[in-house]
Amino acid sequence: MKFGLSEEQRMLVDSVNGYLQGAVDIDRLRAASTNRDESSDDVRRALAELGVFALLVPEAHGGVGLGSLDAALIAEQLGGVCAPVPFIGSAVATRVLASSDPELAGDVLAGIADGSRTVGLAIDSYIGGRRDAGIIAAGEVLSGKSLFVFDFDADSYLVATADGATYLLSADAPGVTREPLTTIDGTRRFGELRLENAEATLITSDEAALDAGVRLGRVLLAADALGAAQHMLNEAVAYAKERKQFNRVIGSFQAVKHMCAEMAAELEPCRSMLWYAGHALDALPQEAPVLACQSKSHITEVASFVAKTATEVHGGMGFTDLLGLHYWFKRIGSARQMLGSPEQLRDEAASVQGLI
Amino acid sequence: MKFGLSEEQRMLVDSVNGYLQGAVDIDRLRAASTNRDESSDDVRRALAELGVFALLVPEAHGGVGLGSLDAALIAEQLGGVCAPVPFIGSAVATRVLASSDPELAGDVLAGIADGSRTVGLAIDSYIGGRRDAGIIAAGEVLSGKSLFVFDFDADSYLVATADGATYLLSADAPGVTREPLTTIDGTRRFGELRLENAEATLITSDEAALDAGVRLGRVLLAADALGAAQHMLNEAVAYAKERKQFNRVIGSFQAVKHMCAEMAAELEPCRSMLWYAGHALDALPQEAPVLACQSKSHITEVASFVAKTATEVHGGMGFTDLLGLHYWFKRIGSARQMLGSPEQLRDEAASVQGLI
Amino acid sequence: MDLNYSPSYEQFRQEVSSFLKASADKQPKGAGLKSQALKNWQKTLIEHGYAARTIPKKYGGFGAEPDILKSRIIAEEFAKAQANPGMGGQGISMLVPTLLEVGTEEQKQQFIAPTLHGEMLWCQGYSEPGAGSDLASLRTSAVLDGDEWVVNGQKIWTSTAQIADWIFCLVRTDPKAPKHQGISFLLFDMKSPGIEIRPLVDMTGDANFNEVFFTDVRVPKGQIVGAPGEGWRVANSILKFERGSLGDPNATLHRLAALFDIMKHETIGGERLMDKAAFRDRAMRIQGRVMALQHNELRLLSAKINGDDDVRLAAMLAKLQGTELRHDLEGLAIDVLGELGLAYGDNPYLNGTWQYYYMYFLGLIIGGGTSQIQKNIISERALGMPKEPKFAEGAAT
Amino acid sequence: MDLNYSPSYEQFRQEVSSFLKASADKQPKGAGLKSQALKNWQKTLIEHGYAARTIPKKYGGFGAEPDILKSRIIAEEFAKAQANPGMGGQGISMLVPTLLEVGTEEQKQQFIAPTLHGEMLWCQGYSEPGAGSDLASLRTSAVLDGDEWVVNGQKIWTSTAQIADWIFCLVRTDPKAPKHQGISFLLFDMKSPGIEIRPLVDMTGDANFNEVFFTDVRVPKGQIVGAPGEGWRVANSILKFERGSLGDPNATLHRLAALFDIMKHETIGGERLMDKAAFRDRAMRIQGRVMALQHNELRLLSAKINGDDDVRLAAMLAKLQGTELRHDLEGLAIDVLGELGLAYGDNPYLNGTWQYYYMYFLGLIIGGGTSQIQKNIISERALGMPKEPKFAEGAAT
Repeated sequence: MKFGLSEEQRMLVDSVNGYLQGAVDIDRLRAASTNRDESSDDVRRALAELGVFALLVPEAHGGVGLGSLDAALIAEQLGGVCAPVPFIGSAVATRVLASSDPELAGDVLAGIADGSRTVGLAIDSYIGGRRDAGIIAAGEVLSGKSLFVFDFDADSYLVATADGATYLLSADAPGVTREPLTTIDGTRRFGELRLENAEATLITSDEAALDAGVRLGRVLLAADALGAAQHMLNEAVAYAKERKQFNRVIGSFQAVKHMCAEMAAELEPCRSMLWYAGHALDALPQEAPVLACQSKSHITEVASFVAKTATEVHGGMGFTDLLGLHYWFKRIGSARQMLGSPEQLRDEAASVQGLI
Repeated sequence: MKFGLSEEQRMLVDSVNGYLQGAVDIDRLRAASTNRDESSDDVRRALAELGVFALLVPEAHGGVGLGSLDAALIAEQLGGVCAPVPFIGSAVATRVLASSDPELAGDVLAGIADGSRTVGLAIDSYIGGRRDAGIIAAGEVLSGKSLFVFDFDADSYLVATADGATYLLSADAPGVTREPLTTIDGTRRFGELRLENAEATLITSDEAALDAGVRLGRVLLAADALGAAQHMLNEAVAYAKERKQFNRVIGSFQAVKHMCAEMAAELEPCRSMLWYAGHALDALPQEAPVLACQSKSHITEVASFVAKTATEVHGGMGFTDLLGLHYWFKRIGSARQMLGSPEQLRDEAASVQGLI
Repeated sequence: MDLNYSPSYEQFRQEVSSFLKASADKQPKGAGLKSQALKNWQKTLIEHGYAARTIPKKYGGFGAEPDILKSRIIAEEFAKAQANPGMGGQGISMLVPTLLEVGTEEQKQQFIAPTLHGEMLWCQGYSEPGAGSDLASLRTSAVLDGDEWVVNGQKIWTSTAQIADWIFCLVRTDPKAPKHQGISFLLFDMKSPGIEIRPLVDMTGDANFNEVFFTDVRVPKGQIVGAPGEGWRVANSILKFERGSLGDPNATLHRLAALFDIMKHETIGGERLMDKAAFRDRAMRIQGRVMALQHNELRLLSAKINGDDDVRLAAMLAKLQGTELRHDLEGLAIDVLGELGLAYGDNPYLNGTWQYYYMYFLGLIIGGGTSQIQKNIISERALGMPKEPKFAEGAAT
Repeated sequence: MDLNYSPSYEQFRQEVSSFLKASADKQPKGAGLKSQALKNWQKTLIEHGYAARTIPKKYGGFGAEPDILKSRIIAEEFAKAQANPGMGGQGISMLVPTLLEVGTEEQKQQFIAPTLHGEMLWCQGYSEPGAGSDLASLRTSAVLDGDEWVVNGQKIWTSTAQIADWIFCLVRTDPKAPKHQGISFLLFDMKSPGIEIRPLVDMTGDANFNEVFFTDVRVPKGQIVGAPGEGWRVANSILKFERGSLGDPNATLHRLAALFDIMKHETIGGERLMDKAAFRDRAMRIQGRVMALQHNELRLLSAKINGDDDVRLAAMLAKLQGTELRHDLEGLAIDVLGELGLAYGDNPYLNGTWQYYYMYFLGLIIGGGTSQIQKNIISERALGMPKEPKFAEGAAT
């Protein structure tokens, strides 16, 4: 019995983290956020070399065939530095594609694995189902509109209609219009997809395949938020040990100490929860649906609390752009809303447990 | 323009409070809670002499015809000492009776006013509508069961059926069986009423009359909880200034100071809210329904927070029976659930505003 | 209890309302603080007594007796008509009342009228990078050299520094005195040589504040309010004018209405957001808190008018509760909107004000006395709890 | 990640399960701590290694090597079968481990076996009315008089004092030493002359604790664990055994199931409580917190077995988070039940456990180190934040 990370998982985390800490700094976040054309292709390439994008892709398609927990550990590291690179969209697509016809999926999976392709997500039920949006399929021809599509700067999209049928759509297919959308979180790309009789490839009509992908996406967003929140907590503790007011470091004031203790006490169990959820996706099919909902809703709630509290510990400095703490604040804010806000997920958690 | 208490209201509060502080001590609460037959008739009589029960009764029926805010101020004082005397049930009955046929109501109102009669509440929609309870009326003959009827040690009951028709039932009418129910709050009386073809008097079939009574009951419960919470806060602050640990009074620790500051900052606006709600019941008919819901839900939520926090400030002493702080904790706990718990009231608040 | 205004006040309300209707075309819309249009409008407002109402005529005001209800009616009618309320800023809201209280006759003559009329825009130089919650530890120095103070140091959180004509500024004039006693309150021209202004971008992406650097800035000796070393007392006579407005429940009420509006009209999966009970419950919880603070505000107003109610605690909690509530309200709007709630900047779907104010009010929770400082104040001044004992320099570093 | 137990452990689980099935009739139900039936059962459990498992045979235990998984399997199977787990109490859970660590050979011989077999019941004498969070300021004194300590003072929060045979007790033996250094750890007979016990009724209405008064209680000199003045160190070697169990997430999980059960079966106005979205949302929120703590506990267990994970923080938070969560869970049950949730004592409608535990867990939030003390510990020991500087005697009174 062992509930924790393996030696290989620790090494994976260390290598990715070691690279990211050096490569993704505040200047990069500032550039990516203020100018959406600013590219972090160098980071993407380096991550590809570290095998990050190949992680989930089956070996038969050029990947390394690791599991959901491994991917979650990577997402946590990416969240920890607010890495402005697409990861979650392709990971979700990998999960859905891997269960479909290899003929259809092979090229895309190989491209994801070697880092040359990125897939964005346009899932009617979770992203883009608001307002007058919605995608209608006639055979393999798609029309309609999808809002707040994420990992938007992609070369193809996983498009799911309301009935759970899932298509792969090339970004440059005729009939596709793309409009970027500015959001609070400049380290992720969102946009609007307008389709007018655009040809796509049906990947699967099995809603269960899509659901498995969405579950993975939720756990990865939870991981991303956990990584970002842990960073904010670390920064708050470090700042409180340094900053002096009233002739004392502020970290010696009980109010500040307790704010930090509350953050730590809330956040640390989230780490175990994430491990369990990641493990459950692959090994505990009965528990996976509720864990995906609960881990994302609980961890993003805690992360939101940490985002606010860590900013407060920083005082006015937390509010400025000088330290850049707000990139993490906003990263947590977007993870919270994507693929279901906490209330929606709790409702779904009750539903998948048969409580309603 | 004046938003605050009048000189007369301050004097009323002072006289009632002056009496209660001397008359209702921990020993009385202990006695009333451990032995339900223990009577506080002396307190009731003294309060009657102070005009407390005559307050809301119209002058035509021997009362003084004051308003809802005046009654709320009294309820606040009663809550402040956890007075084990019935007040709210009769007040609600007064409000409902006063709008009905004087022939029917005159005797009861006069009895309430001089303190010789007490009316308990058995309202299907709010109290006692759980499980298999429910009262059915055939003409003026009632059958069925009502649970957690409050101000139970009464000589008559205001019984309302699910359709809002309201009856006055004598406690000793044939067909009435009464069974006291133990609850967490020994300073109030609850019980089960079982009716088998018991004759009662129809007071009104107008649901609006009942609603006005329920609104008053809610505001009075909010006042009761506010008084109890203010007492707990005062006790916590006093204890924190006295109790020493680590060579300091605990009230000099920032954590304790902030707990007290948070209680005070939450509770003080509740006082204004109560005043406004009390005023609205009589003067602002458009706003009264939402204010009754919101004041009770908000004030009892804040009071619950104060109940927990003030107990924590007292440390182990707060948990024992030695100081008796728990009587206030439990008083707040019962006010919270009566005539609609916070969630139910918020739902109703949305409904009466036409939001759903 | 009497929530009605007497007939004479209702009459006054009519006058204000008529004035606003009649002058609707003359009001500048979105004009800069330095525009002639705004100055003209301000002049009109002062002439009618709708701005600088209680400032004596000899200093350029309207010269009316203080009347809190009339002031409130003016504010209410301007808000209702969405009318331009005239010149604002820290010069009018903070410096003018201070000069009236502790300035010399000469200073009143020199500064108040041009400030009221928008000829002289002010910024405030209080906070420093090392002096935030602990404002009294400020280090910007002013040394007397002949007839001039020579100022060196740095200020932060200075709003409108780029366009301000003058600054009112706390400086340390006696480094040897106990820290609250060595501070003085100087006024000086922002065009003085040696001043550098750097915009301070904040988490909203805007530069709502600046850093201001002073290098050998020379200030005539007489441009000091109060005596040397009295700056702390002078500044505190100002602070009481500042904090009340942070987290104003009436503004919050408008935002609550906007939130309800969204919840009634936006849908998800065809269902109105208001029909989702978990969202509705949160919205009603927020409404309860808004109401309580609104009633608390009414009580404060009444106490000002009638002077018969002890509202020390009620006044002290307004900033703490009001800013936290507003932050929570904006956060709820984001939650109910889901991905749509992420919109910001030029996003066509929503104008992003929810995210903006969600952050801006976090800034206000921190600024103007953090929530931690507010709780210290409430526990010590309203509840009479002991101060934390002082520590020797470097006791916990 | 491997949440499965290896075949040899599954085999062990089988053995425990079979034993429990076979002995179902022999288990005492609700027997008092002093009953012969419980003593007999305890003896059987020790013989099978299901109690006192790792205590050496020479001290009356089973003498097995420590194996955390086997211990957990035993606990799980006993819980599943709702079997009587044998003797408990502070003697077995706290004193025995302490004696094993720091007792003399003679003390081990004298006390451990009778304690394990229920011949010697213990209570704990730590807290005093003036020494709660600040335990080290305790004042109960012990003065050496010839070959005996003479004990005077008062203890509080002493559970099972009425039935205990012996007490392990912290006393001050050197009033001049710094406060942590003048304390000693004594063992003595509760039948000694000069001991008075008063039950301490708490907010639940039960007397879960007692006050114990000592007047010239004479204790043989040798009944001290560790040297005089080492009592604080000895006590702290015990405290680490105590706190882990407060707010156990597995017990909370059972309560959550009971809450769900109520919400699925109780109705209001004909609608199931679970179908009320605002209640359901709160229930799901609680479930998320329960899960996170349950997984945290799994991580702690794994770290004990595998020793490859830094779980200091994860261990420190368990009491703080676990007790707050349980209090909140019980409070939610009361809310969903409405008036029915007020039931207590002999009320026929519900057995009142929700109200009971709502209060009892508030007691646990306070007891065993208040939440404020827990947060101090987490911030200082896990996050490395500075301690509050010490104050001189009487600095803030």
